[in-house]
Amino acid sequence: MKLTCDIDVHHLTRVEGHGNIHIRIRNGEVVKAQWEVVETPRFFEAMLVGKKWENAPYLCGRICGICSIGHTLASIRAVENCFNIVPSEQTAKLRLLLKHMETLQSHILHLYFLAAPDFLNTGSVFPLIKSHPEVVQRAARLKLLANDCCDVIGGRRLHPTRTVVGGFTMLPDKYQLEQLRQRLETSMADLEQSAELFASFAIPDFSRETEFVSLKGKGSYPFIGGSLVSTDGVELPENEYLQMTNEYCVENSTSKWSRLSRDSFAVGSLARLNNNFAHLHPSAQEVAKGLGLAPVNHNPFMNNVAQLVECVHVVQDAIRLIRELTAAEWQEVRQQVTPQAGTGVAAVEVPRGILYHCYECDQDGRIVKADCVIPTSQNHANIQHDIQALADNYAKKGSSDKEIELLAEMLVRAYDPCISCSVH
Amino acid sequence: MIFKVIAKQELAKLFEALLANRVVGPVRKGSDKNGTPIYSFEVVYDFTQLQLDYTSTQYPAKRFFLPYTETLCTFEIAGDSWEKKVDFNIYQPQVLFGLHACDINALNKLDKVLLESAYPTPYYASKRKNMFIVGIDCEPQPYCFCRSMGTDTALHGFDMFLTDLGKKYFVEIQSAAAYNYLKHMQTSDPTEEDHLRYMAVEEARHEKFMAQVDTTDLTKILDMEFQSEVWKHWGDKCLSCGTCASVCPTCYCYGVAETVDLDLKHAAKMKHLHSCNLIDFAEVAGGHNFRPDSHTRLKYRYYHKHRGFVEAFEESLCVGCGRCGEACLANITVPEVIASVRHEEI
Amino acid sequence: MSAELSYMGVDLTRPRVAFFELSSCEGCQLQLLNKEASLLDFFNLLQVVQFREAMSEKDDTYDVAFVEGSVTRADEEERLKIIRKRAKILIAFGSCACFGGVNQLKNRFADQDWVKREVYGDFAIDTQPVRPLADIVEVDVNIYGCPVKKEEVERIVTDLVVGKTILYPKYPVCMDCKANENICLFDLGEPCLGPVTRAGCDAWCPNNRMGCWGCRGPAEAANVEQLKNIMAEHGFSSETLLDRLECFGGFSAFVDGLRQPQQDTGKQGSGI
Amino acid sequence: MERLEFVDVLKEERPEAPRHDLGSFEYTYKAEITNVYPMTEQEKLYQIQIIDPEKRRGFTFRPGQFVMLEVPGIGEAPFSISSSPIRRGDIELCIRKVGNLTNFLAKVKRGTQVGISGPFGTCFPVEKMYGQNIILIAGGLGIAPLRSPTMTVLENRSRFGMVEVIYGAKRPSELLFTYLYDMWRKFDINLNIIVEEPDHTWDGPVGLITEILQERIGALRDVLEQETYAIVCGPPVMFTFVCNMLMAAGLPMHKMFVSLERRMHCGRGKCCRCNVGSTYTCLKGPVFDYWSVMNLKEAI
Ligand SMILES: Cc1cc2nc3c(=O)[nH]c(=O)nc-3n(C[C@H](O)[C@H](O)[C@H](O)COP(=O)(O)OP(=O)(O)OC[C@H]3O[C@@H](n4cnc5c(N)ncnc54)[C@H](O)[C@@H]3O)c2cc1C
Ligand code: SF4
Ligand code: SF4
Ligand code: SF4
Repeated sequence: MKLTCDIDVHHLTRVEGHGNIHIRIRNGEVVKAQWEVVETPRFFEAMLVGKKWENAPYLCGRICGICSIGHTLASIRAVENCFNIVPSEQTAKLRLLLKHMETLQSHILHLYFLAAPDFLNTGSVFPLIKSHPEVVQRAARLKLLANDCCDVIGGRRLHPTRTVVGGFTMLPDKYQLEQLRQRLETSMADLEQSAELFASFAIPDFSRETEFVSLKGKGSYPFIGGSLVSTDGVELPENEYLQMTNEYCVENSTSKWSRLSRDSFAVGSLARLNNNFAHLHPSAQEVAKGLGLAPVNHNPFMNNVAQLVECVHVVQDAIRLIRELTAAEWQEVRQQVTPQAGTGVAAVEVPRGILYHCYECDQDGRIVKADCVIPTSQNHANIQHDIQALADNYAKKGSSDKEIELLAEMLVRAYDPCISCSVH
Repeated sequence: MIFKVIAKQELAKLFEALLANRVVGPVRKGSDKNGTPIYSFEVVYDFTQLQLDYTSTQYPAKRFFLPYTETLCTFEIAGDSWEKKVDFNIYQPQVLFGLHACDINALNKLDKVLLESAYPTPYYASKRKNMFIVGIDCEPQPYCFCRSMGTDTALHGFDMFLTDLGKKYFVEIQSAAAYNYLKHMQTSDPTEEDHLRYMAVEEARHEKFMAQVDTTDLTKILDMEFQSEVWKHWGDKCLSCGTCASVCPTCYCYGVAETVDLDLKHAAKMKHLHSCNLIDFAEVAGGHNFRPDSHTRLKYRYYHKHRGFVEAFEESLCVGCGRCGEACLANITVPEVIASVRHEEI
Repeated sequence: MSAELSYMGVDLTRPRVAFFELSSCEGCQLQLLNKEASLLDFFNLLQVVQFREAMSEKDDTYDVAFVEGSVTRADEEERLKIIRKRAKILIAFGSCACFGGVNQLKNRFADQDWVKREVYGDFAIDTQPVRPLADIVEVDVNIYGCPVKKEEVERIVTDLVVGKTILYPKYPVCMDCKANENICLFDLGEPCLGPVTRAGCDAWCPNNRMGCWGCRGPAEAANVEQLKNIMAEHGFSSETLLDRLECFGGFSAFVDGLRQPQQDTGKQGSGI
Repeated sequence: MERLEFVDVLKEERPEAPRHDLGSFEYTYKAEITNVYPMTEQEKLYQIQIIDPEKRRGFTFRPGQFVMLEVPGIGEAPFSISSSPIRRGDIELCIRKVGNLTNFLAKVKRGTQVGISGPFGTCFPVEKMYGQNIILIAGGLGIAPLRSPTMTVLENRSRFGMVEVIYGAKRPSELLFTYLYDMWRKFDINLNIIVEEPDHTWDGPVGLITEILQERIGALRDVLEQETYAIVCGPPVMFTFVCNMLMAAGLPMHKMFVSLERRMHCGRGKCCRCNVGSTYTCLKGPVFDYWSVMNLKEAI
């Protein structure tokens, strides 16, 4: 039993963006456990007002450097939904492939560069270059592969250049796609070794009953569009996202927070997996089982494992997509766009969870109102409640300040928060 | 000079025979917003890819003999000493299949500076001397003024030149290597009728030239009009973007940049084709710029091509292909600029 | 990591480097971890002492500070001033730092309160008009781009370590674009800022058939006046031109004239 | 299918063989910096020796010519040879630090290897001047290209009439080759040195170079029209003033020689960087007679 504890983490490291953690324990009671988001807002939603539709994907990709592809695709989908444009099958496949590769690169970056140092007792990946060179090389290899795929399909790994409303500006070279497929196939060995590495990590034993929100898969593991679902039984169509997110402002956070059936809910890999386990590729399911992950899992630290499972899934699915794309003749690369007045909503599963973009346009396609709801902002409340429970739990166990501090940091990192994105 | 005629379908056989080497030729790269085809010189593997009736390519075949960027040498650094390695980046002969007369003449002009003057450059020589050129006659486009520049026919600088006589090609052979390849095709000696047909085809082609440049006394007129206001007029439009030089088959100016590798153990010297229209082209150490205004730079490009080069080599450094005018977003074209300097109505 | 470096017999010090981010998407920092093949050599040239996004250790003595992002709040201004004091060389890293980046688009609204309300309603939020670093402190080196190009970062870092003059192309993107033998986007019916934007990105966007948006700011002799004519001639509205010119803040000196004739587009009392 | 014959251009027999060997284009001489003497805050004198003894002996140049000096990975730039042609492949360069390459050079130690190519360009036609009076005028760093013809003149002192050296600098601390003045004076020459901003160490003339020139022209007026040559090196403003004064005093334009400086990336008439109008400074220059300079557009 721990009686007092003072933890103040200023600008938590190895996460995207700026957040602080404060924990105060007095007489064994957690009197304060706070997740503070201090990131500066950039006002993207206001910036878009008055801008023509073609600006939206270009600007919105810049909400976040890590998931710029996800934002771009969500933005494109919102505009297309507003103008009643249905992407061709080819476009849809290419977008999904691009999406998968972003998922892969983001998950690998998080797992190896941001999360793994905690489990290997270092402060960063840099010492690992010397102590665990094979680990770093494997991470670099996987990341490079994912990035190369993004370059080939989206033109650029970050802030993509080929993705536009109506399709693409230009198609990838089939020969290059084929080469990537071969590399993807050989990368399975690296992923298996990654699974072994994570199996060797001691995942903290902590769980808290949580509501998980994600897209609902229809025949396949969901990534782009579809209906919204929660483990508490809520199910809504894509365009009623507002009822799913219920954003509100809180003190000590420049990001908005969300709630649904309870005080908080979680989105992200674990949420997707909890809701759609059956749709995972069989080899991904196997990896999940091997790592002791089965739905519905309530341990937030298992989000790391869920990410790894998703890596296997996206690699397998990317191989399928490339096979299909290279077997078919290339079709028209880009559809004609005719603006019309209306509102378009897009829900897209980005690495950190479900992302919504919603634009209202006038008849010239000029944006009148814009709304973006970011996965991390939906997670903030849940992070807050998790920290509270975690502090309580480990205080009762009598853990030291240092231990609690590290666990709290690891907990926040497990969500792989994208803070600047959540504030946008 | 040896002339032959071949049936059209024989050409594929020549192509096949040449394929043992790297073959570069005109292919269709895409189309513009109006659906007009855009052609480009690319490495080709299949005769059907070749578009021998192409109008003109947006870019000359320059990258195959004067690459936009080229490594001049690399260094291996060891302490305060080093080893230099030079590689001319050519290991096999290249075939340029389907060059128009202007582009062949462009090579001839480049030869004068890069091959025949003091300090011939081996980077160019290695490519130029390993080139087999099959020329082909062209269909004059509205922007072509090669006839004014005297470059509408190629007198030398190729191995073989084809003229379309309808069902046959009239073939001019200028090298032993080309003669050697004749055995792969069925050829015959031209008849008197073929000669007449050839002359008729050429005459019909000459009729089609529309754009013109009056080069009479041009070197002197350029000198006289050095301070002319028209330069400012064009200078105001000029974007100083270097596009004209980039698409020009005869522009060869360059800049050199040396780089050190991240490992600090290797270094390289790179050459990048530049353009005299670029803002810092005439900047010297210490920051002084001899041509700070866009009009002085634009003027310099014309002086170099139409005056300085003529003084040095008795001919202009422009083959009248019209590419620069077509590519220039500001619509600055050679015929118009020269006409304005001559105080002609345009 | 501490063995010193040398080049051509000249002893060099491995600079102590810190990375910071103000208001940004952190994409430029992410670029640092890209180009995996040369990652080890890159980090061997430097001694990273602070890199919050990638490492937990933190040391406040550094020679070179890479600062990403623009300044949008008083605390960022203070942080920046402290960084300036500590660093011998301050690098504005990416277009947000160099020009304000996309963030500065909110500055275009006359009514900044409307901007706050549009996003946060009545919730009190602290923010200022967006400023590039150079508005607040002296900047020694600019690395342009949204995102920055890793190849260029590598070159600049090597030049810095070796003691070479850091040079940027002064000419526009068209040069890079032509060297890649692209079909000009104007021929394809797309607008492009290539003719006025500083080269050095290897025509990243035009290579992918996306017109340039000017993320690297103006080339040294940018003839924006002529570009206006060209855009009009190709049927693009001045709104399209404005969208691109004002996107990253690099062309702020050129956009004023274009904004006037525009209609009041922002609703709820926002004026442009 | 049939392969074309591959031509190795370096080995190819060329009956039309141009004046220079293709192979020498990018194969610079490896040379060693054998000594570095700091002369002022800005300038150092570098003694550079071509390493291969044979090539060193074969390296001949004439006063006024320049070499391209390369430090791998850093840069390559033209520098006038400051030493006497007698010393062949063992040359001296006086280099001011102004930028990338020159700043790096300021840091290198003796023993460092550099690349040298050349010599390039035209020279001061010293032999043509035999039997005549000679005025050598330098402003600032202009003394670097002027030192070589000066040494040649002194080495052949008996072949010339009157020899007049006029050298101006901004401050006494910026004067170059100060250790040589006494030695030069022993050769029966008139050495005039003037500074604009004197300090306590200075007891010589004060003012602009044109002022001392005006004085000397008075003394020389009689010979200027007939038996005199001038070599003028320095920044363009300076040599324009100086040449115009000499011209006014009767010295014909074709008897004055100046050296022009442009950016050069090749030194071999290929990169076009150094063009004045459309004349290559590296081939037709850097030494021009004043008549030619007047006829070059935008030379100054
Ligand atoms: C025939 C001749 C003889 C010479 N003799 C001598 C001599 O005896 N002694 C001597 O000290 N000097 C001499 N010079 C001058 C010498 O060549 C220059 O000082 C030298 O080139 C400087 O090189 P750097 O790399 O140090 O400077 P740089 O860094 O090349 O130049 C400094 C300045 O030039 C500009 N600049 C440089 N590179 C670029 C670029 N890529 N784009 C745009 N601007 C750029 C910048 O404004 C910079 O501040 C001679 C020049 C010539 C032509
Ligand atoms: S200057 Fe223009 S017309 Fe002349 S050769 Fe060059 S591109 Fe062709
Ligand atoms: S696409 Fe853009 S950058 Fe390329 S040439 Fe055209 S205008 Fe210039
Ligand atoms: S093309 Fe333009 S927008 Fe694209 S990276 Fe280059 S400068 Fe930036």
